Amino acid sequence: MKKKIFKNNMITYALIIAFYIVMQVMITTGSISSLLQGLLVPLCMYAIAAVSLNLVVGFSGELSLGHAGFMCIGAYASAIFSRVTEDSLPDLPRFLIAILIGALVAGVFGFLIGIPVLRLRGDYLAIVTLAFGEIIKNLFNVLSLGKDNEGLHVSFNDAAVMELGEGGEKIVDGALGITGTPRDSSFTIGIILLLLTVFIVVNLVNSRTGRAITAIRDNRIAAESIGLNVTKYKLMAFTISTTLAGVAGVLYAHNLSSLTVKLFNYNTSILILVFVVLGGIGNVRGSIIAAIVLTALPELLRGMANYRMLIYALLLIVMMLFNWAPAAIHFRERIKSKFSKKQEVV
Amino acid sequence: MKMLEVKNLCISFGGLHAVDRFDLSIDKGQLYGLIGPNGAGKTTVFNLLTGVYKPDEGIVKLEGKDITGLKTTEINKAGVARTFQNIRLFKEMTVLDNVKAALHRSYRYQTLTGILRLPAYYKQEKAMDEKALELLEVFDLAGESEVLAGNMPYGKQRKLEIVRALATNPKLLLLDEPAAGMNPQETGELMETIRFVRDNFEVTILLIEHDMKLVSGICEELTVLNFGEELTHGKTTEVLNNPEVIKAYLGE
Amino acid sequence: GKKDSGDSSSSEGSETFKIGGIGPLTGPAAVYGIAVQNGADLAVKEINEAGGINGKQVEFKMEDDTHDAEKAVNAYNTLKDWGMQMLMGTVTSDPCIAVEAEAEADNMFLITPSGTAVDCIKGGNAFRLCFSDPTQGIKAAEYIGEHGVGKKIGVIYDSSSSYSKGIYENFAKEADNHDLEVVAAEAFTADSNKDFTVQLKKIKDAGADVVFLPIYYDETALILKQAKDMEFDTTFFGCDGLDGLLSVEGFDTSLAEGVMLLTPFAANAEDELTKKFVADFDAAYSQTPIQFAADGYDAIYAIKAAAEEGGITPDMSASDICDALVTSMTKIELKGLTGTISWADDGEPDKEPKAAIIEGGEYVMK
Amino acid sequence: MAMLEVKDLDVYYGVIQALKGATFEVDKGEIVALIGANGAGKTTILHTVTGLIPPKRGEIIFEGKDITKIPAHRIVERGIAHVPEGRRVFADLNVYENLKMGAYTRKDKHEIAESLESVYERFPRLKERLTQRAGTLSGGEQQMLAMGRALMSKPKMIVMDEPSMGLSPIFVNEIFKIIEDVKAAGTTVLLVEQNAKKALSIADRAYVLETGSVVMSGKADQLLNDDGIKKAYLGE
Amino acid sequence: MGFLSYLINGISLGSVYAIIALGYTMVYGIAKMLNFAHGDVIMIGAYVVLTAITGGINPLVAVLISMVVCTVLGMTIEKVAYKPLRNAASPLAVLITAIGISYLLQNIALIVFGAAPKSFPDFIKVPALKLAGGELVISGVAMVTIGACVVIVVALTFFVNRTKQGRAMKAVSEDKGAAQLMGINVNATISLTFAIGSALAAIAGVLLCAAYPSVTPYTGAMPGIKAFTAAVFGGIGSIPGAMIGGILLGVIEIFGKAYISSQVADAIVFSVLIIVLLVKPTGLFGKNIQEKV
Ligand SMILES: Nc1ncnc2c1ncn2[C@@H]1O[C@H](COP(=O)(O)OP(=O)(O)OP(=O)(O)O)[C@@H](O)[C@H]1O
Ligand SMILES: Nc1ncnc2c1ncn2[C@@H]1O[C@H](COP(=O)(O)OP(=O)(O)OP(=O)(O)O)[C@@H](O)[C@H]1O
Ligand SMILES: [Mg+2]
Ligand SMILES: [Mg+2]
Repeated sequence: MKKKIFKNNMITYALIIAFYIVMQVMITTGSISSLLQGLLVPLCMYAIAAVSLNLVVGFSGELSLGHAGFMCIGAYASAIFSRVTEDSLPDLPRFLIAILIGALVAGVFGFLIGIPVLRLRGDYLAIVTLAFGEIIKNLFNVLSLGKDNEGLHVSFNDAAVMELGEGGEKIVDGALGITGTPRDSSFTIGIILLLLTVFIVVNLVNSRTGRAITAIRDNRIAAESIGLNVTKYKLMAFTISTTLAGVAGVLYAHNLSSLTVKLFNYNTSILILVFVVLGGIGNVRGSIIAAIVLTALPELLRGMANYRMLIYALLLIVMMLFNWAPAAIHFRERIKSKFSKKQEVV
Repeated sequence: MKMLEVKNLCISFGGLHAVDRFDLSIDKGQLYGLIGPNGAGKTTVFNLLTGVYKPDEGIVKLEGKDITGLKTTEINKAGVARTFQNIRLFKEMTVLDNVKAALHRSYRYQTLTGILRLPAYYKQEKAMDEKALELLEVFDLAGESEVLAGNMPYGKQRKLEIVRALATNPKLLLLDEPAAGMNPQETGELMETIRFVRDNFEVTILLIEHDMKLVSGICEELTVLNFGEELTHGKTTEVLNNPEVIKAYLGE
Repeated sequence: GKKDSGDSSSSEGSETFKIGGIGPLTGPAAVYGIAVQNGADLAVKEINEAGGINGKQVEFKMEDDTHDAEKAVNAYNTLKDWGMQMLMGTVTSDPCIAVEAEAEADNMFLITPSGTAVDCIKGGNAFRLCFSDPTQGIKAAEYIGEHGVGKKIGVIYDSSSSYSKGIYENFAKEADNHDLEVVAAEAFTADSNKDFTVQLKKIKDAGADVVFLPIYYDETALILKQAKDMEFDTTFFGCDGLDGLLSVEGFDTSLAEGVMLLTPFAANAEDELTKKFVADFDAAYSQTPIQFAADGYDAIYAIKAAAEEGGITPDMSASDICDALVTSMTKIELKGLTGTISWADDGEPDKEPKAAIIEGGEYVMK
Repeated sequence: MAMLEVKDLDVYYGVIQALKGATFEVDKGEIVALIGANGAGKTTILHTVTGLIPPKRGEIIFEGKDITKIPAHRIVERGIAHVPEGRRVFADLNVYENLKMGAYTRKDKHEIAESLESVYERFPRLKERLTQRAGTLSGGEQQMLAMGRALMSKPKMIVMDEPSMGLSPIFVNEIFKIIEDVKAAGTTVLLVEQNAKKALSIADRAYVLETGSVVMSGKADQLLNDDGIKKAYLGE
Repeated sequence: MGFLSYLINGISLGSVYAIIALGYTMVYGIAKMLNFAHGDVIMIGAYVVLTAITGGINPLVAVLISMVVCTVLGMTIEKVAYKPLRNAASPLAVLITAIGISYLLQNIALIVFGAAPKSFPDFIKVPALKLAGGELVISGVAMVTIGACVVIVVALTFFVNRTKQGRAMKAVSEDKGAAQLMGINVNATISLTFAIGSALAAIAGVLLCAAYPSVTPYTGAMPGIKAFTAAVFGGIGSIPGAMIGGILLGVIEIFGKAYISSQVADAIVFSVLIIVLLVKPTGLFGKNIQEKV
């Protein structure tokens, strides 16, 4: 079993690295389409988001519908930092610090919110996380932040009220969000962050802590009876997950020159959940593959014009049925066993 | 000093006095039985002892230390482990991992050590594997260490629960109907194993069981519960011949 | 036919201009993107029938961005792969800001038909067809002040929309200069854009004599209905987002009686250009065009005018085309559906807003 | 002709085969016991008979009619009740509601009331706890409820899966008496038990199951004295 | 007077949420699934009514047609997309499929009805009630909505608690296998639940669009989420809970806007929800069932 897990993880790393190498070769030889090239960073970001959510949904067994809220926090925190220090720090160190800040702030929020919220179960937890994501969205939506010679100014009302003095510049402008964030995200950094995320999640899961987390998921009362601290480990999983969600947010914020809260609504939280479930709950590699497939799919369907999202929806349903319906699973197993039997004969 | 001392334990649900003024006292190393008709409150006593329910009244002392009202987790840390009447395994985990989860507190390393795979991780994990297999071996489950716990037959699941409880290195082990769902032959084997555990793991055992062969075969002393109250207690043979016990519980 | 449009190895020796468009074709903002697409399609068809630009045919392809910045960049890249030489888009502001940054880096010519945020045309490659948020806010305040529409202003705006919030903020700033007092400014968000009774009541209680609505027409329709139900009789004043109000299917136009709006386009204007456009549009899509359709139409004609001024040819690279168009844009004057427009160096259009008042179920130009 | 004839059942869970050509029959008015080790397939047989699992192959004939393809809820209407393994009472409903649920297929209010009374008579504990949520009953109480609930459908035949599990000795005897009562009242019983000795002592006939197939059958008292059986299942 | 009129507006907005929430709760109660497509069935219901009315059909008949269409739609969705996943290894699988259905319905509507908003005619012709000399106005639609909500709650409560079908639903929601052993046709019962839920969705769609007369392919999405929130607020699975939850949500939304800030109204609503759930983890009417160990 151990060996199998190890092998499995190595395959995941190898696939990511192979993907990276293939893409890099295509980029250097110029044989990559603009679309694909533009998709590379978002793919990494969604994969990170999915893997991190899998820690909560798959391994900790809690349904969170507010993952996008934490990405939002990471994105805003890091983007504000980058905008403020744009002129005073060199690019790379600034971005590295931005990643840390995004992760940290999202993690701190995850921790604070997790304390009360993780007492709830199942669908109640889901709705509270969803609510939390919506609150974040609403608050950032009306947040204005500017800097002038006197320092930073914050307002949750109208930017009109915020009178900026000499050398004033708006950094966050309500619904318009943050524009002109330095575009520091790159495919290479994205891949490194994805590898790091996978590394953290799979190593965590296959450790003492991870065992405690999964045990609590499987049977909370039994877990308590063998002395596991339920709150501590749930909170730990949640906090690590939100921290990594923050990292995904940082990648997003530094990939486009427009950052608004619109992306970070419950639809995105749900979309990430779709990646996790479609890829197989608790299956890290599946999460990544599902994130890639479902992010790329609407782009590949562009040729279908008006029917694009319709077909996307249909494909999603069909994939779900194929992956999850017991009847489909039996069917697949039968085919598989027939196939392997034939091989034996040969 | 007594291993376990319970005084005047009470709990009621709504109007029902599920456990009423219950006393119990068990010496170190004893194999003690708790019997009584269905719904008498035996499982509830276990739940009170392990902090699943908080008693309305009463005191629970473990080796003289008051553990009344502590959380389940803390009570386990203090040295009480249990099995459940309706099996509660970590079904999606392997047999080995079920046991390793219970070794959690005995073999420590930091979360970060685990993520970074520092040498301490490998050392402790290896030690855990060895310890877990050793425990599984006692119950003849080592061969199935890689099976998902939920996929095992009923009888083996019961045994695995005992192993898991044992892995927390308890002073007091509470077994709730360990033989339920086992056939007579399996029950016979189980009796041997329970005795072996008591002798070799320096653990005191309190068990609930309806199988009189098992009870009379291994329990040294018994307490009989009836309608939440103690009916009688004493040496096994005496209790089992008590006419009141026969009337209320054994029949014939 | 042999109109092979999927081929990406286009520019060299190519016989057609490739204009890309980006906007929301699905999702809650789809109505705006589809309108722009329809308007632009119509313009392209006319141009091609009339012999094209500089004698070359035009291909136009619109990609969906679902009103999302990231998807908009994907759409932009898809269009680049297709061989786009000029971009008409994006339709909405936030995606436009993201796409503009890409386009600027590529030196791709960009004209947004309806992206109103200031930052939409940050780069030297970018132009705007519609009014910017500040312009609309300022012009609205000016108009209300100068024409004595009212003194005490109540505002209902969408705080989750940069368009709405942008206009409102600039309006509020400018109001002082015209002796107007904003007595109540009430927000709503895209997530709760059904019930406006509270906003209306607060404004009513504040004693406003004009309600300024820097929002779109679908919410306005609800506001008018609810105002009527609570018997709040006042002047409603809106911007270009209100165009389309009268053509909402099934809308009781009597509710809109007396509503004023500052818009460069009104579907029932009497000039020949508008009449023809509305008739053609109706024939093609069996709908009355909203202002977005006019924006899309004009944007294509702006490209045509600039292209002819700059004398570009389809075999030029996108970057060369951009250089040429950027110079020629400031030289042209477009007589479009949305007014007579010329462009400044910064990409902003110079045109006069028209004020209209709804009377008897019709826009009446003032 | 037998009341229930089961012929050549093959049942799979996914790719795992749980029954391999299981064949047996139950005559009207009999108690027939199925015994076998953990995982032999006893529960699977009962599930297949009452329609919860479709067999891959084989036939189930009840009162001369083929019920193999009939869905579970229709089989209840034909007169087979099932006391499932692990009780499966409706935890959120109270005791009374659970019992009423058992009479779901019946119409006559008066007769239902009669059945209720006779269940109360057999299980006085249930009568005391009519408004308690079934989920909070003790294990033994739940077993009584499951049994009472099955009787509420007034079945022609009742199949029971380990009804004595978790019951106190006095109550185990009680349960076996009740089973004999049920038989005496004219209901046929198919009984699965780990407590083979008790089961054989009240059964007319029995089948021994090993890894999904019947390996032995006969009169209950004969099996009770069979050396092989004694060693393997009676713990002697 | 302000307070009262806000309260009435809140209740009437809340009644719409409540009716949607009832559908959610019904389906949740049985299938234990969050039917994220529920809001979109509402949207379809609204379009059907609109099409029928503009086609000259009597509004009442139009509502009936819409209920039939939605019922069939709901049952079909259940059969095709949810039933195959009923025994899936994770309950989340069917949740995700519901999301797929939601996308599907939205995009079908987009293609069939177009993206442009359509206005609803004033077809509920109940005159407004004017109190306190016209200071306090209760619109006809609001009265109809509140009335409908009360009637539906009473009828559903009766149905679930007093009828055989209702009891069958409870049994199925707890243990499908055991329910079958009682002679309950599980498939039919689940189908019936979806039928009822979808018929309620049609009514909700009509009332939603009567109160807020505009429909687009995305009309159902946000009310769907709000109603889901309301259902949880009241204790998901509970019928009176859904009603109270819906109404409270409406009132809080309106009061939040009126007395705190219209800019952060959404945040206020959701904060109240979180606080309530922290105090009462299973919602206002949810049963806090302790697991028996
Ligand atoms: N959470 C609860 N709420 C209400 N009543 C309860 C609860 N837990 C237990 N009871 C009641 O308390 C009594 C004792 O239950 P308990 O489970 O302790 O019995 P037991 O002695 O273990 O019986 P058995 O041998 O049948 O398992 C029973 O009547 C049961 O119905
Ligand atoms: N849902 C399931 N999925 C896969 N395998 C199963 C399932 N249920 C039972 N099995 C397997 O089928 C076989 C027969 O199981 P069954 O439950 O019928 O045995 P049993 O004789 O009732 O045993 P017990 O005495 O433990 O109740 C066993 O090997 C079991 O592991
Ligand atoms: Mg018990
Ligand atoms: Mg069994």
